[in-house]
Amino acid sequence: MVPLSYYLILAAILFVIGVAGFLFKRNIVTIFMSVELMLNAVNLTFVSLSYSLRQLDGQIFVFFVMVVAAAEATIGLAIIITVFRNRESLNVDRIDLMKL
Amino acid sequence: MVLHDFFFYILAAIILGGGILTITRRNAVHSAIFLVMTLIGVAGLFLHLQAEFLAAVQVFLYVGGITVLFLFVIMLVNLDEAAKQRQFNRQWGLALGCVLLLVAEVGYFLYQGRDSFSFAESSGVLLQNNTQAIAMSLYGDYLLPFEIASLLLLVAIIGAVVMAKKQI
Amino acid sequence: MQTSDLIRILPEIILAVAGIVVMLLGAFQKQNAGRMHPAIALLGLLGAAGAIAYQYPWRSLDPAFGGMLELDAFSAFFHILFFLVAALVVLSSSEYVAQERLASGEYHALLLFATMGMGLMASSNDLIMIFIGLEISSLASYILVGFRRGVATSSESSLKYFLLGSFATAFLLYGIALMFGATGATNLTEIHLALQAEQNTVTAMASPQLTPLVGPVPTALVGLSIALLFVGFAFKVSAVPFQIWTPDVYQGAPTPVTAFLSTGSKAAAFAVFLRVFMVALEGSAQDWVWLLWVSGLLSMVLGNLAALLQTNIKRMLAYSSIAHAGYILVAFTAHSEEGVAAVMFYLAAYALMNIGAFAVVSHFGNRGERYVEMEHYAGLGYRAPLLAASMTVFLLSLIGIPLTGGFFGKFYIFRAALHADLVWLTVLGVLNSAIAAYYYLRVIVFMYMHPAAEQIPVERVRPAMGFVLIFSMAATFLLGIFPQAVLDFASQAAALLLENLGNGVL
Amino acid sequence: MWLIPILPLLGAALNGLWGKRLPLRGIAAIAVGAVACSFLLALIACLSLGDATRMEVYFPWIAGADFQVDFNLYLDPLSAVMSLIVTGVGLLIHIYSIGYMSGEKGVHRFFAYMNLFLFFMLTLVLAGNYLLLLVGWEGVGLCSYLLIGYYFRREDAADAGKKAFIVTRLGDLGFLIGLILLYTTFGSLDYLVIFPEAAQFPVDSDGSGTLTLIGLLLLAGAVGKSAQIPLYVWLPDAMLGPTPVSALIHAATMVTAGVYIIARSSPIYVQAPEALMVVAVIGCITALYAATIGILQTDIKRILAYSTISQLGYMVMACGVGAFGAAVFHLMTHAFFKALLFLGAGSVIHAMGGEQDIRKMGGLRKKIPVTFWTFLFASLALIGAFPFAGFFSKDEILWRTFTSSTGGGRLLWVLALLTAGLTAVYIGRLVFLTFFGESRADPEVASHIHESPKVMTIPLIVLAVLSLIGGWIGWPRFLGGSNHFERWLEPALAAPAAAHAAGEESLEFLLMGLSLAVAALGVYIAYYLFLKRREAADRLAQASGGIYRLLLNKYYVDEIYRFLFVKPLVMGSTEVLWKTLDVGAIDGAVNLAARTTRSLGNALRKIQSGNIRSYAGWVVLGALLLIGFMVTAAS
Repeated sequence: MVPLSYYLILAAILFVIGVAGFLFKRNIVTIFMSVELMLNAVNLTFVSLSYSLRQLDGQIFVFFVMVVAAAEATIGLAIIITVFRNRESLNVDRIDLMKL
Repeated sequence: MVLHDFFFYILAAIILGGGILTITRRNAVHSAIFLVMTLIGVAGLFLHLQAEFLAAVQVFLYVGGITVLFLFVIMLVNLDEAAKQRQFNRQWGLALGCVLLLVAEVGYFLYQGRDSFSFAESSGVLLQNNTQAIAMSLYGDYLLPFEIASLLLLVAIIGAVVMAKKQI
Repeated sequence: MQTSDLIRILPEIILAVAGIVVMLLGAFQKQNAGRMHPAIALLGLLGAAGAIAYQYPWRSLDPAFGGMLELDAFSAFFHILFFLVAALVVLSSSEYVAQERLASGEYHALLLFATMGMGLMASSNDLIMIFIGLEISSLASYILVGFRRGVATSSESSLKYFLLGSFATAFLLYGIALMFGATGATNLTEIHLALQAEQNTVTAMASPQLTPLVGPVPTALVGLSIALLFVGFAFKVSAVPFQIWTPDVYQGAPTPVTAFLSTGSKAAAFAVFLRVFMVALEGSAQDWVWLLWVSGLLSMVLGNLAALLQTNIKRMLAYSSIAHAGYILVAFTAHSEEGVAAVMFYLAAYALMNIGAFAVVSHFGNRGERYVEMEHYAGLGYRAPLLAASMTVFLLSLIGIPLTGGFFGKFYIFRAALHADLVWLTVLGVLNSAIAAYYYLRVIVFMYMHPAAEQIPVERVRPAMGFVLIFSMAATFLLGIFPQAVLDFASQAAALLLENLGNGVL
Repeated sequence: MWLIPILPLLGAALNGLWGKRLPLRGIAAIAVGAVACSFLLALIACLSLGDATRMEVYFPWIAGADFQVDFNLYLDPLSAVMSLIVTGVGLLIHIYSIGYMSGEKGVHRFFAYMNLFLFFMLTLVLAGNYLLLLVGWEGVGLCSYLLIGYYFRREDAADAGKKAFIVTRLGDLGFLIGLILLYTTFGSLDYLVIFPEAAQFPVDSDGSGTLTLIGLLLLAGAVGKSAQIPLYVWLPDAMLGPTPVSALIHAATMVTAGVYIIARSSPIYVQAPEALMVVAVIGCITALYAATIGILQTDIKRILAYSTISQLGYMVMACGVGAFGAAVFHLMTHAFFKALLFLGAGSVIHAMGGEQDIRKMGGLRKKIPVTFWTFLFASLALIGAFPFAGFFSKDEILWRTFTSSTGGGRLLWVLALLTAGLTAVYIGRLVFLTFFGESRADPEVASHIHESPKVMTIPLIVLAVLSLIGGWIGWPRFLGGSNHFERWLEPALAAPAAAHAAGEESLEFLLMGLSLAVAALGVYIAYYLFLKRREAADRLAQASGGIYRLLLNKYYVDEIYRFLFVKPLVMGSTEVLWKTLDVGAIDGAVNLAARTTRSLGNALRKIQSGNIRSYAGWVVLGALLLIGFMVTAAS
């Protein structure tokens, strides 16, 4: 049997991949995908902990995380479209009208 | 048991491979495809952990819903320009350092806490009939968040309409 | 579920219904809809406030929905604060909405939903509800920030807020997941008990057929989880080092929305922050107190120093709001009953004066927010004496001059900090509030001591806006002269919040 | 009693809101009327006070279980004297302002601020607890800021206002922390609770206890408000405000708030001798230091400003040696003559059409006689000439310093005596250069010199009379008086136990003579250098015979003088004190602080690059730090 810590470490690595994607990517859409990776890592953590603790609460939480992820995706993509309309670019490095 | 472990490693490889490819591909469409790969891998692990309901939702909602949404947007906006550019920004070294440090720290904590976790021999009573149990729970203890979640979706709908519609 | 459960969330129900009505109104009635929206929103807020008041006294209410919600005096305090903030924002934005041709129905609906989410945050006693409430208010705020769709800065700040917000949410969620792993619970009270007993709830409740699976709470996981939760909440209250989004978002957002974010959202985030850390994680206070200490100090210093250099008023107020988050964290660091009360009082005082200040900025900004630079305020004291006078009052209160609410806010904060033996933090805090005086005064100097450089139109103040200004001014003075009632309320709420802990009562 | 502070507030509100539509006469009537009424009320209250003290509680302000503060006013001899000074001098200055400010724009604003200032000042003075005092304390600072910056079209005036506000706020920080400490120590901020309790405390002889700390923190506030070293820098700059403001706020009332707070807290200070020692030393050094700077200034108002700092130093020093009564006495006489000096200076400036440089004045004695005579009275009072008011108070301070049991009392006395001499020099120089000799003004200006209108001269005359007789109520015992004043004050002030050895009367007489002699010497030096020498120089131009010898003689004396007096003075005053300390060290420190802030802020702005990814990077970095901290905490 694979120990729980393997699952947790797998999730942690996935989370860090998500963070890395957020930091490295230039395209807003892929940046947002990185956030989805992070959320998936969280979900994986929840489910494996839920399994190990024999508690359903974790799975319920994952359900809500998914709902929120869907809602976030909707809104996020709408915002991205608006930005694109205003700026004609999805390069995140160009989105810096306000600074200092 | 060996088979069980074998599944885990296969799925882990899929998840990590998909994740890494998601963030390294230049083309956003490719990224989305690899994201799907990761998501399906995660769904597989859910199954593995006796969370059948979540596995199904993961496929429907994430793969079927969110990723398709991503693809829509990618098609909708012109990404040709973005594809040609360098994908990594200049401070990648610094960022990489941050990321590695994060790995180290999280890993350290998990290592510290490792003794507390071990899978006992599986199939506890609670996890039988997963979908039914979750349904009972959702409409029992978690009724309030479940209902409120509908408002969350409503907010998302209004928001998306406000932001994306051409004219209000 | 019982009727009493429904009554507990009656305020939220009323708000949700009002929100839906506001939104649907446009579908049935094309004319005059714009005028009806604020009225219905206000009615909804009033009704919700009434629903809170109806349940007085809040002391004896049981938890609702199986411990999911806790409508105690603490959450009642914040509910009332949110409703007040939302009502003032609705009133002060009526001009703005018309001027910028915003979609009035959706605007008000989202405001109401955001308020509802904040109300849920204040009263939820479970990480799931906290998460959902937080997300409702956040999602609504993301949209509200980008509500001026045609304006590049607005959509840009919306994008920044959204991306960084969901980034921080992921951290928060990871923290919640690990906390769940460590304690086996998401309910705050259960987490508290688990941490206190150093045993996770699964073990504690293990039924005979289940052999106890997991032993003591792994402290290392708790530590990591606390750090991650801290990231999530500190981001929402814009405390250093997670303040970085604040100036850009506050600057780009429509001014009334900025007012809403800097007061309502911040207060809601603090409410959750307090409840999670003071209720669930009280036991490991010796660890996180230092996080608060450092974060509070840095917030004050960074916020004030950066604000010194700003020329855009909205941006300056954004930096100042970081600094104010720092002051609040000082009281939080005391992690005592007095400290919690001080945080609550300060949030109330800050909300009133800041909304007032933003109302002036919003009114004076004119169409398209053209006049938001410091130099535009030159000579305002002579062209619009009342507007300038009210701005002066708000700024003086932000400085913390006696006879204004800001003074007592700071006074209570530093008192709480001193009682908790945080001498250095207090001294540094007081020093910071001295620095802060400088940039607020600069605005006053511009208003009264500079000749007007160019003719900038100052529109007549409409009744709704006038009411907001007068109300905030009166409330600011009231809190500065008779702070007792509000402070008593806050102290009772804080005592109630913490007293259950001592007894270990669920 | 509550009407005393409220009336000026009403006046301020009326003028502030509707003053724009009123004619000058109406504005003045409101402002002056309000102050006059409150003066009368204060007078009645004080007369009916007798030997008692009165605490009037109006309503609870903050009523917590463990913390209660009321809105209460406290009238005892100390606050009575203060409120009489504030309203009385305030009234005269208000009347004077009618003349001085006529023709300016926005007079209603000016009077509204002035009335508002009086409201806060009276709140400060009459407050029955430290919190209400703080309200007044902050309020007067704010009004002073508004009034200094009154001429907002002058960039430097606005800057000076800001400087004043910021610098005094530095001291206020200490004050605020002191208050919180007071509260945590005594559990209350009420005078009537704190003072009896403080008396129960053991005397803090080694300076390590809470009371010493409280004393030092309150002193920090006083140093800021009363412009003592090192926070005095704002006061000279504050002279850019209208002259009546300088007279009211920066000479007579607000700057004395620091002295007041020390005197008010005397029960705390007497239990903390170490804190008192610090008070005395700061006061003494300030007195001497400001006097040396005053000698070489050329702006008439700046001279007076340094003089004010110096005299405040005197008062603080008096407090420091435990002679609180003497300090308050000097505070009162100083309020009379310094207000008069400022108003006189204002009259001179008015006459000269705005000229403030004394090198361009001269010979004004004949042209503005009323101003001259009143100014002379005030100067004599400042020097401490018998029987002017300043004589009694200054002599009392010197005497108490001399006999003080505090270590180094003699040294303080020597320095104070030296200060007295320097005071005579600089004020003598001011008088001689301004009123005597030939006119050095531009002919065009000179032709317009005229006496000020009655509304301005009458307050001058009243103040001149007060400068003469104001000290007589403190007529010392050895001159046949009974020093009513200090005896009256006694119940309000604590005295250090057995602080003063009973001095012999003959010794006191001797010291008095000495101080008079020093003053006379100072005046003579001033006369010699700034009046006579100039005349000699003029004669040189006229007559050519025998000049050489005269010149040589002059030169010779000059050289000696230069060697003995001027050179050290010039060196000391200009090079070391003025340039190095004032401009170099203090302004430098301020500039350094500003620069550091600026560069720090710039660094912050670099962080705020506007780039989302770098923002996310900061978030991650923050998370790393947090987690890292928790790692170290866990292991």
